[in-house]
Amino acid sequence: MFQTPEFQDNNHADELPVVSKILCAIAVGILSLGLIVVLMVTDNPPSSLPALVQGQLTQSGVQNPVTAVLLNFRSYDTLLEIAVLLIVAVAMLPNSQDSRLVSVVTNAQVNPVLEAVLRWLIPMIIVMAGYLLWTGASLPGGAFQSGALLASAGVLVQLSGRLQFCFTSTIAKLLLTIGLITFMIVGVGVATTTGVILQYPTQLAAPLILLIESAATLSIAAILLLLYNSLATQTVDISSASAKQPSTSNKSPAPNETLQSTTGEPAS
Amino acid sequence: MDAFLTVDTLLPMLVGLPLLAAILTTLLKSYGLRTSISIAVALIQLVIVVALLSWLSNSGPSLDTQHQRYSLGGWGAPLGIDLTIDGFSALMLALTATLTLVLTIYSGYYFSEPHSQLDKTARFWPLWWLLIMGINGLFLSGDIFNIYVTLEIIGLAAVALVALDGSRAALTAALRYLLVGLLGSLCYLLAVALLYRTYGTLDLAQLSAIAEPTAITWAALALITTGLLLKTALVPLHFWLPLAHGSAPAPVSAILSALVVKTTLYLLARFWLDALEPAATDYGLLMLGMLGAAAIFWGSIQALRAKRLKLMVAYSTVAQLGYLFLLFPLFLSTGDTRDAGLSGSAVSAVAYFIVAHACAKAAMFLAAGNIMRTVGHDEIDQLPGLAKYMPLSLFTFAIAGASLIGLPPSAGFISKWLLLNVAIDTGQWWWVVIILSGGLMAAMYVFRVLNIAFISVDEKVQTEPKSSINEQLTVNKLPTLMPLCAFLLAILTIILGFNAELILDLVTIGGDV
Amino acid sequence: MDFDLFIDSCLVIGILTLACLCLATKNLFTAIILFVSLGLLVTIAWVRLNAPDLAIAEAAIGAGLTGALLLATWRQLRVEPANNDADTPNKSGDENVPNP
Amino acid sequence: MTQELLYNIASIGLFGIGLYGLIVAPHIVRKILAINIMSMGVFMLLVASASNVNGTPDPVLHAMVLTGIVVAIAGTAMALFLAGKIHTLGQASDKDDH
Repeated sequence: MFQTPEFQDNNHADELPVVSKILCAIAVGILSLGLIVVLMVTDNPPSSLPALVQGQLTQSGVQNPVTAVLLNFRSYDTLLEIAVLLIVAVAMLPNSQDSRLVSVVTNAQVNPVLEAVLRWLIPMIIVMAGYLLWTGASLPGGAFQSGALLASAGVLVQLSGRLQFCFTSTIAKLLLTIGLITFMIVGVGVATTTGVILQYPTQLAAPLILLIESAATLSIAAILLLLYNSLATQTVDISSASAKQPSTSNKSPAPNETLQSTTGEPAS
Repeated sequence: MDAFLTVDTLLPMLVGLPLLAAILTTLLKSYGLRTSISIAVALIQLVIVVALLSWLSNSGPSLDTQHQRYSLGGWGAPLGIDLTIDGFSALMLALTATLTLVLTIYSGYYFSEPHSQLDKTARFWPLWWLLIMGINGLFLSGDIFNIYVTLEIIGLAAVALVALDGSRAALTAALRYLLVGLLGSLCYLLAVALLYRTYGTLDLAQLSAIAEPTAITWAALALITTGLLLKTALVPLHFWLPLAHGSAPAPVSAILSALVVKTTLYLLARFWLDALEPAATDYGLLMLGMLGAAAIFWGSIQALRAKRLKLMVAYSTVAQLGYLFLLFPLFLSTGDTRDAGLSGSAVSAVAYFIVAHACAKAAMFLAAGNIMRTVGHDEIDQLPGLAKYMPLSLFTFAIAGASLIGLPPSAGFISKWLLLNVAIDTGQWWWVVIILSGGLMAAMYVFRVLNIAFISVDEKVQTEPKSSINEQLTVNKLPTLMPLCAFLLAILTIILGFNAELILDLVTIGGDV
Repeated sequence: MDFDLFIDSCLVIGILTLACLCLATKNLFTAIILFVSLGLLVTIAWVRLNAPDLAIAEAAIGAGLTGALLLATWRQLRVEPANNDADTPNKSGDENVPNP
Repeated sequence: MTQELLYNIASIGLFGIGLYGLIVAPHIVRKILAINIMSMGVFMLLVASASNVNGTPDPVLHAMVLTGIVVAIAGTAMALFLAGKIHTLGQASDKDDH
């Protein structure tokens, strides 16, 4: 089921035999049918939580109930969720030592039409992202949507080939973690007045939530852009490295492999 | 400030502190600074946990529910998220803090070697602390959706740590681990959806109060079990574990085997024996026990056949996980605690087993890592006479092995003794047979390694006076603290063997509320 | 059968069909394009289900960025591993990978 | 036949299709697509349950799905990254691992 990852699309050798496919389909079908039947026979009693959220909405500092849940009632979940993004960002951080966040590619071959379109599109997306962030308090929108929009603007810029992003500088790392840093500082800071971590004072809730959201937007946008960046530039990375060295395995040697090559085979 | 600095505040600190360490180690560029911050944070974490434990044991079993909870944001259970603690989770937190400290010190040396790339350490420390944060968060969480998020944190951080090695084998193992982990969490999330749809709450305690044995609870429990069994790697869903644990860096293998697989086991126990207990049928409990028995045999056989040392230790984890699943059928017949949360003789025995196995297995993986670091490989057949050159690491391996087998006076002996007691008390003699034969098989695979490393030294040295191991040892001398860290964990299994009451008393706290 | 339910049924049938097609097509590129379209249909489903917050998020993250990530990977998988002697671009060679 | 039931069936359908694809499809990117389809199914169940409440939908469920979407893209990115890395390492390092 989860054997060696396969990269060939039309390789029939590694496909499951038809019999197992049919068996698998039957098993999955029975499972799904069972779940559907269970869902059909049990009714969906209205939960008391939505009413509770509505009741406390005035205390939360925002009018959009989803934002209230995300950044006030269940803000701990959101904090951990940004940490999930940070994990992937750290795992995919490129190896390069480039100290600049944005560098201009001078000899880029940019399609003039594309560039003209982007010149209009990018500012619009950025304004749109700011709007989503601002209205997230009362209308649909918020940090995640806004961050994703900003990231897609970054992806477009990168696609045009004029600018390159690199996330290894200290400034970039600050950008990746600013959401978590702000969240933590606010979360612990409010505890000095209210006594409970992450409990905002009611009068200050609105500006504090906006502060956290703005920082989170920056982090989310940076991390999502980093994810795209790492995936898109991986090929260039490896192929330029292997141009110098014929064996790619030397590029990132495990300690044991290096040892083996320097000290030779042990007693056999 | 008085209201701020209560004992309850220690609970969110256990999540916040590792997160702080993760942020700092991401931002800082200096290797030394990252390591010293990590060791400092690990120390503080241990102090916090000790403070928590002393508070819990002073309060005694009569601790009321209010004091075991911390409402983040001050909203309280159904609307907000609560952190909760009871004896079992406190024990798990203490185990996490102890292992974190030892493994952090070990990692400081493990990654400081000149041939390990600098960028690897830049990734290791943030990922390490995010993983610890996830583990602490999971043990503290009292909210089923929050548990999903912590599961994802643990899963993704563990995958990233396995992939750290960068070799194709490690990346392949990591990818498979990731796919399995994502499938497992999706099953869990589907169950959360079903439960919330029916009961309208996400809080574990409220759920356990209102859960009924209906079809939807059954379906949810089945989905949770499938998802978490995938992540716990119980036979027959263990296929991803040996390679993932076997190709990770040594401290990562240690924490994966010692703690990460236990987190999902802890959740299974929470759901089966506590939150969704009405839906847990005797038949289901028995089936989990039988899968556990199968795991003991299959894991041991594979460990016997393994060619690489780390792979052998990883298969031994598969086998030892089997013992933990004996909790379920044994709990079934103790009967006395069916509605008292996670406590009772079977739970105590299994909690003690988790601690004993975690220490022994971490010690074993560290010893194997030392051997691999020094000799350059870990093919078991090519380690003859190694004991002469790495006595401390082999001694560590032997003590940890003795604990896995269950020889007195190790913690492994006490844990098996406790399990046997429960099995005999409840009249389930067939589990006795399985526990004893599992110990026998563990003896076989542990002695196979020791035999090669210790006994055959004379013959080999006589025929080949110039041992190549000797040459390598002069090239790759280990920092003294690395084998010492492993040894410390092995000694811990013996110390725990003499102080079993400490742990057993702890588990009973807060169980019956 | 009222009009709302009719629209929902069409949407659901479309979503399920796209999901099947996405996993059944021979060509990987087509599969990715189908997946992005599936994301857009699901966005419409969120609107139908009164979840505008999710619709925005799904359009931006689920369909948009995931699509970009998938396409970036697809482009990369078409490039040969640096030292592969196979000359056909589609044979990215996994023949002698040991099955663990 | 209500709207909720319709979307419930669709969500379980998506989950099943994804699960089948995950098990059967050989190509790694297809497995990743299949996992994403499964998660879409789970999200749809959550949103469908949310819409049942007359008047305003349940914001807690919407927040959960939003969290889920972000976690899903994190997992997807990680899987694609690992797959790409394995691919680029290519056959060269096959000899090294046992």
